[in-house]
Amino acid sequence: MSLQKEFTKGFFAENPIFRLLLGMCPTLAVTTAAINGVAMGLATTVVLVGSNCTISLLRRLIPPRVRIPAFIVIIASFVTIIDMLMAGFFYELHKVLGLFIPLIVVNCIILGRAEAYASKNPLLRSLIDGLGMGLGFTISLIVLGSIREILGSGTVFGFALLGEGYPLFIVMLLPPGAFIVLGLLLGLMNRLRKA
Amino acid sequence: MVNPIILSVSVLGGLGLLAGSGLAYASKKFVSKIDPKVEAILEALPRANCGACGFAGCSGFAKALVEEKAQANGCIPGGEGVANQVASILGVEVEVREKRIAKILCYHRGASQTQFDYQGLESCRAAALLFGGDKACLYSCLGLGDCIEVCPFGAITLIKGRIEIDEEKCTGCGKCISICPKEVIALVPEEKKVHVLCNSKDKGAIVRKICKEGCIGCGICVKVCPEGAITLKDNLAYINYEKCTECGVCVEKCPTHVIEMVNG
Amino acid sequence: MNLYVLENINHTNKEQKMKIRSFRGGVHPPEEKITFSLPIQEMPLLKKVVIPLSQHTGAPAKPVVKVGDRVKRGQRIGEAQGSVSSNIHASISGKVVDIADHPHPLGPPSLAITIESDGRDEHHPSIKHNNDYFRLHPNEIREIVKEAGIVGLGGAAFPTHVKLSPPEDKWIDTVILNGCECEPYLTCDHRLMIEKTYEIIQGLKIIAKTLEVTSCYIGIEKNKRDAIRAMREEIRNEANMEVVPLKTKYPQGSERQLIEAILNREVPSGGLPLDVGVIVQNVGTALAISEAVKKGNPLIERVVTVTGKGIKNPANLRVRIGTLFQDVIDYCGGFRGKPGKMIMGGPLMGFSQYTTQVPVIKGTTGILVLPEEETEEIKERSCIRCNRCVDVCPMDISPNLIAKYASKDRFDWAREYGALDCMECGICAYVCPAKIPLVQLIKYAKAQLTRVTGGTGDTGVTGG
Amino acid sequence: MRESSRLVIVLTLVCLIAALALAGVDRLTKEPRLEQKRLAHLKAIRAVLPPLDNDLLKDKKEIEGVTFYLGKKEGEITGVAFSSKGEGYSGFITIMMGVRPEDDSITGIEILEHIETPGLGANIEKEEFKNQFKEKSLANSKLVEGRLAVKRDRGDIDALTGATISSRGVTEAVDEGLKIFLKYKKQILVE
Amino acid sequence: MPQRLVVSVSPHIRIKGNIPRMMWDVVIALVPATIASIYFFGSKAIYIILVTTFSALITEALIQKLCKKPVTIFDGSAVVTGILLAFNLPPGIPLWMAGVGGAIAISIGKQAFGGLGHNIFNPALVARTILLISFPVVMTTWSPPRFISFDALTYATPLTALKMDNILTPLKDLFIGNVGGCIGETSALALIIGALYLLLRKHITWHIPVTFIATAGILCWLFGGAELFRGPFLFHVLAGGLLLGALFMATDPVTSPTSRSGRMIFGMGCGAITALIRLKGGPPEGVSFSILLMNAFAPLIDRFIRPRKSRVK
Amino acid sequence: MLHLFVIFLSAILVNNFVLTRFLGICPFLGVSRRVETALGMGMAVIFVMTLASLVTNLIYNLVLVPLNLLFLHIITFILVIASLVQLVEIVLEKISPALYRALGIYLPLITTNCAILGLALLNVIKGHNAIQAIFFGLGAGIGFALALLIMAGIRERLELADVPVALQGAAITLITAGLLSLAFMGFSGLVKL
Ligand SMILES: Cc1cc2nc3c(=O)[nH]c(=O)nc-3n(C[C@H](O)[C@H](O)[C@H](O)COP(=O)(O)O)c2cc1C
Ligand SMILES: Cc1cc2nc3c(=O)[nH]c(=O)nc-3n(C[C@H](O)[C@H](O)[C@H](O)COP(=O)(O)O)c2cc1C
Ligand SMILES: Cc1cc2nc3c(=O)[nH]c(=O)nc-3n(C[C@H](O)[C@H](O)[C@H](O)COP(=O)(O)O)c2cc1C
Ligand SMILES: Cc1cc2nc3c(=O)[nH]c(=O)nc-3n(C[C@H](O)[C@H](O)[C@H](O)CO)c2cc1C
Ligand code: SF4
Ligand code: SF4
Ligand code: SF4
Ligand code: SF4
Ligand code: FES
Repeated sequence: MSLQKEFTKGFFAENPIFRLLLGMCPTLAVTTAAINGVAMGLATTVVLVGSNCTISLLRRLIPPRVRIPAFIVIIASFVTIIDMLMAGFFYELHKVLGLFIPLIVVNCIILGRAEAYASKNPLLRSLIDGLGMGLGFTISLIVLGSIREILGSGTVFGFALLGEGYPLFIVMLLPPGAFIVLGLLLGLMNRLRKA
Repeated sequence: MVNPIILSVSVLGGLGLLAGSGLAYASKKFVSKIDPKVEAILEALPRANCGACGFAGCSGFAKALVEEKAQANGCIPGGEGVANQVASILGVEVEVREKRIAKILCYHRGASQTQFDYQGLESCRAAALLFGGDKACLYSCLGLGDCIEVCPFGAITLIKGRIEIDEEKCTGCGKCISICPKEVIALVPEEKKVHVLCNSKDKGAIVRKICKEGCIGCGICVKVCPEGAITLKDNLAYINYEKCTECGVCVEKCPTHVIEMVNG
Repeated sequence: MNLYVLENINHTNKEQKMKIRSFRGGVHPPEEKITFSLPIQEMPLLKKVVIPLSQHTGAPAKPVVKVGDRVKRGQRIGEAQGSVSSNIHASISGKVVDIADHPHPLGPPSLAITIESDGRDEHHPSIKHNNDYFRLHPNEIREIVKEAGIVGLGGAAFPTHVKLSPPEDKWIDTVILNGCECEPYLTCDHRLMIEKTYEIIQGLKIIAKTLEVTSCYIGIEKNKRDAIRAMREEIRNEANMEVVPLKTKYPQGSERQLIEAILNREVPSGGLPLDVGVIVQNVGTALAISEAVKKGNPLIERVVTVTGKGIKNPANLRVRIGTLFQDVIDYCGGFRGKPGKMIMGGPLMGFSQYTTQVPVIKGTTGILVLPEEETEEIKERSCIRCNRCVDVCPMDISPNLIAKYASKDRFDWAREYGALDCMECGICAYVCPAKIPLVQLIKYAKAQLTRVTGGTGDTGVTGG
Repeated sequence: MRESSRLVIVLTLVCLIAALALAGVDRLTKEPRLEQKRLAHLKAIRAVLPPLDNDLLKDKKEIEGVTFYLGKKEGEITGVAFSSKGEGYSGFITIMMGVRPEDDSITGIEILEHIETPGLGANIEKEEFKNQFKEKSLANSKLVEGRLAVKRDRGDIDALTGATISSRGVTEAVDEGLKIFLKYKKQILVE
Repeated sequence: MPQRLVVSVSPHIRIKGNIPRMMWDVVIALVPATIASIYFFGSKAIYIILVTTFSALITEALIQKLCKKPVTIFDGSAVVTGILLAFNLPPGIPLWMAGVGGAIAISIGKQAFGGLGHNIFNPALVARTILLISFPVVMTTWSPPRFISFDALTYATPLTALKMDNILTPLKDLFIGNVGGCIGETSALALIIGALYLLLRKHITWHIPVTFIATAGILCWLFGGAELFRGPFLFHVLAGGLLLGALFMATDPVTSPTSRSGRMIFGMGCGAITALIRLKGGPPEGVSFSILLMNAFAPLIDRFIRPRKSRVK
Repeated sequence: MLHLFVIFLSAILVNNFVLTRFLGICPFLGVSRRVETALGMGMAVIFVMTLASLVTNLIYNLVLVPLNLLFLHIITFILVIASLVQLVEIVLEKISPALYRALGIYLPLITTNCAILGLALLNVIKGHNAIQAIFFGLGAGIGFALALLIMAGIRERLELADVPVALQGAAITLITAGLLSLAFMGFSGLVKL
């Protein structure tokens, strides 16, 4: 696979959310607004790239039997770092994303990529893979966040899009809306892929 | 207060030490129990234990794979790479041999007259339970398309009321053959062009009455075939594909035109 | 019809006093017994009969005559093969003209012997009255029943001698005569019970003696008041016999339901009546046994109800086995209007036929012709889970789910929900408002299941 | 044995490195994190108090578990800020409120924490809703059984449509707060 | 061959009833309540019913076209859904919102699952609940029925009046329907007449309505008062959507369990959750939520409570 | 006592982990295909969640807080949970092979799942003590198991439904989860935390 393909595969062909159905919890939980999607996506991307690179570098040193614990420690370290940085410099966002920043540790995308990819591929490829997957994840979060934000609050990235008096579908901001919109989006993707 | 760096290093180091030795102990203790194949597959899997495969974690999936209860591409995070690895571990080596494709041995997929109005399920297997189906010819394709549903490659379609198999798409997996209640589908070598497209083992007189395109077992083809590739059994002509040279004489001579030359 | 209804009303009061027993589930479709008051007529001798070699549950008989042979009425022309099988006899005297595949009412064409009548109807010398029949040893009776080719006349045509020879380890204590005739339209058993009461009870006594049982019941639906009366009259001196009036409800005549209604015993799933110590025989079968044991007559004729709106002159006919449906229908004045469906048996369990060239066989209880307007295809819709099918199913299974699983080729699930317990009585499909062909789907599932256990194909179900 | 010890060593090493890195980052970000927290808190306090010129972190008093922040302008106490709680629709609503000691009236409220339904109860964060409490005091409001109340309960607080319960919660918090303030007023104001 | 005959598997006779007939029977059963709603809420009620019904029908037709399925809008099921949805809407709802409701009911509630017979949740209630949490203000603003001398613009339903303001509405008004509420739920009398018709036609059985109403009523009687056994039993039975829900919506065969005992469990579950929400929960009314919740349990109930012979591993 | 009950009930109904908090969605989607599997997984989750809630809470309050090592909480929690699950697996296999066969196979799935780490973190956020942590863990586990079981029941039925092709699989599962969560909103405001 060419490097470029490696990079873009996460956008559509192997999109972690729409195709692989991974990392659903943050996807559903934080996408009440598009900006949250950006933040969550980027945070995940940083962790993904960091852990992918580290693991790729260390891949020959770590014996198979302790692979998983070692990977988890590495990932958890990156997550803690991100968590602390965000708390220090992006306080508001950190408050909104709350619980879900630490939970990046258990996001299946990260451990999945670490195991399936980074532990078997050289540094550059692993980096690109992490970046591509992370951005694919981010894009999906933004799409979902925008839809929910428009319908639920009438804004995108905080900018009022629909005029005053436009009826807001509050359900979109609530858990049922998250599930239903994601479900319908998945259906749409399936249909597009067929067509 | 102790320096937090030293403290954290020692706490985490201790944890690592503990976990490491625990694992070392466990791996010694339990290593022999695991099926080496399961072990190997487990190595290939992402071990994210995400449950996306529908099994209880990666080891559950690995076990299921070895017991042939799961598909090699079942691991979603692993994607194609893992699927290929798993497949190679499982050793599903595809035998290389001449490609064969499925062919419906019934000229017009039901040229036979029907003898009653069937009401009921649109399924050949269900319809065949009633007097063998509505066709006067007991050997005819019923045209209700169970084979269409079962073909994993979408190779079979209903075109103008006739069942057609797309030779390009057919992989010769044989699923349609095992599902067809009338046993009217057969695997034939892909490159062979001449086929007897009839399945009727009825006597010629009966065939003549009920179907315009049926093999009447007259034996002319047997006589004219220069290679002696055709034999007659149960009032039906069979071509020996090893001997057939596709000269086309039989196609010309068959009085009911039931021998077909593809693209010819 | 009117008369019949009147009679019903007259007796309602007395009825209330009797304990009416029944089973769970079931329905009461319109009875349509238009021939209930018509005495049994004898069909005149015909030129030709076609006698299939497979008329019973089990292996087909082996022909023992050749084309060209002359045969006499009652002569054995097919020999039972294997333990569950039955002899076949010529039903007229004449010449064997053909032994070949012929349309069969229950499936694809199969081997049948065609006899052309010589018009004399001579009986075979083996047919002899036995005045001493009451001294016969049970085993001798079994031999006679077997020799006479008697099979159950209630519809399933199970060889009777097999039923009369229970395994050593089974203890049979009860015989039930089945006079329910719960299917709409059919009246042949009803007429027999009125016209041949004595012989039927004789047959019952023979069965009881053969099996050495002491208690006998005759189960009759309470809509056949005259039959109940006649039977009661006949057995008034018999201490161990009882006529049990039963609720008029389909499928009261099914043996499991009959046993549940009369004895409150439940035949286990997959088990047989003899597992609970019971043998059930149709009244016609009892008559046939009596005929065979007393008079030496093999089973070569039976009573057939020819009925339905598509028949000119409905009738109860005594018909020789092998008579073509065409001849029976012609005798009844032919079709009225354009026929839509011709059914062998009743409307709920009968088999629709595609040709009038099929012969009457031992299991032919009736020939029902429905006019075209009653056979229009009804549009099928989705199941709305109304549960009516489950409520009526006497076997307590879930027809709707079995059907759904069958339609998705998930046959092992169909089995889990009871597919193999289904007796195909048909009332689930009868009541279904969505008009789902439940019975066809269940039959289909059963066929696939038996095929699967035979070792072919997968069930289409994945693990996980 | 070599294999086993390698396991232990590698895992321990990874943990050690991780611990080192984390401790480092912790040290680096500790200040900013605390700062942010403080800032957020201060922002809320500032919002509910009239303009001030003192250091809030110094001028605070803790009485029976409640922290009172004293807002001063030119040495004069112009407002006291403290947090209070009321029961909303899904849980407790924590507010920060400012009271002017002169007339015991409210200088402003901010919602600190709540888990009300977005689009419904969460509208208590809207300015229109919060602003109606300004200048209110137990003395100048219509009290029902001695308490502040929403209009539906015959009081004079405008409830959010469709979120009476959340509005009641905030009202309750404000009422409680005012009473706490009155209770400790003397202690708070003595220097 | 002289005649061409039809061959099919037994049985060869079928009962007369069919699904469209059943659905139209439900529509007939809803007529009394429709009349009551028009009587009490005026022409607005007609408009709402028409809008939801047509929007349901159009959505159904569109989706079936899109999925290349046969269009079956005349089987009456979408009409039932439309009318029942309308019955669950307040009289003051803007018509466009009612239309959106009809579309949601059919698209998300029904066709997404495969159409008639395949849906897990009651489509009308799916729509009503989505509208409720999307537009809570509109959906809980009640205009009074016409025959009440009350000049306030907003008016409480009997249940909100009880929960928020502790006022008990007279039983007579509740029974006739002269109270505020969703347009179809107020008249107990009309609903009961319709339900009797359905019972008579054997489209519903007593199991769900009786267990539902009894459980909810008894629990409210037990715990709904100042002390035990002091709750207003009849009030709780007649108020709010309990009768509409228990008689017409919980009985939807598609979304309720099939066995009799399963249905009784279903009814009791609905009743218990309704009482829980009414007495302790946030929303003033719990019927819709309770039915939706029990809809979710229906497959499990069906799986574990089967007719005797069907056994599942 | 009442407060404990409120914590417990809230975790099951009002703030159901899966349906309102969005925790553990991956196994929720993955293991809800068959009722039996869901049941086994549910039981395992209840057990492990209760245990993990307690243990992480103890470690946090007795080790991390006194040592002022709060920044290590994520890494500690995940390691503790992983080891705990392994330990449970080994112990279970020793003392009750039957139980092990019924529940043990689901244990690996639990290790890396949002729900369990989320539980530990929520304990920290809410400042639960050990007893509260037990009730919270138990409630969360039961809530998870409940959602899983309901979903499995529905999905078994959906296998027989004519779901439009595009929506088949995860899409309809998510929509169903949405409607389920809609129904659970009826419990909102039931208890207050
Ligand atoms: C394989 C098989 C074996 C049977 N064996 C006996 C038997 O030993 N004794 C008996 O009384 N009936 C036996 N039966 C007959 C059944 O009890 C029953 O009468 C027959 O299946 C027809 O019943 P039906 O007309 O209710 O369908 C047997 C049936 C089958 C299919
Ligand atoms: C649904 C159903 C209905 C039946 N109805 C009758 C009936 O009305 N009369 C009858 O004699 N047998 C009926 N049978 C057949 C009986 O179950 C049983 O096989 C028969 O009475 C056995 O007697 P036989 O072997 O003498 O025929 C019915 C079977 C089924 C499955
Ligand atoms: C899902 C749901 C969420 C709700 N959330 C809130 C809320 O956060 N705050 C609130 O006051 N009312 C909320 N409610 C509404 C209450 O149930 C209640 O109807 C309302 O507070 C009554 O106020 P009203 O009289 O102003 O309409 C919610 C209702 C539902 C169904
Ligand atoms: C007795 C009965 C009650 C019904 N109740 C409802 C209902 O509450 N909501 C609804 O959308 N459809 C209802 N229907 C119509 C139909 O079953 C519904 O559209 C299906 O749920 C759609 O698959 C009902 C039908 C019947 C026969
Ligand atoms: S399954 Fe057989 S009979 Fe049916 S359509 Fe295919 S080839 Fe014809
Ligand atoms: S089922 Fe297999 S053999 Fe048959 S047509 Fe399809 S690919 Fe070919
Ligand atoms: S499932 Fe079988 S036994 Fe039950 S009612 Fe239907 S046909 Fe009769
Ligand atoms: S009777 Fe028909 S519609 Fe009703 S549950 Fe049975 S199969 Fe479904
Ligand atoms: S992201 Fe939460 S369980 Fe997978």
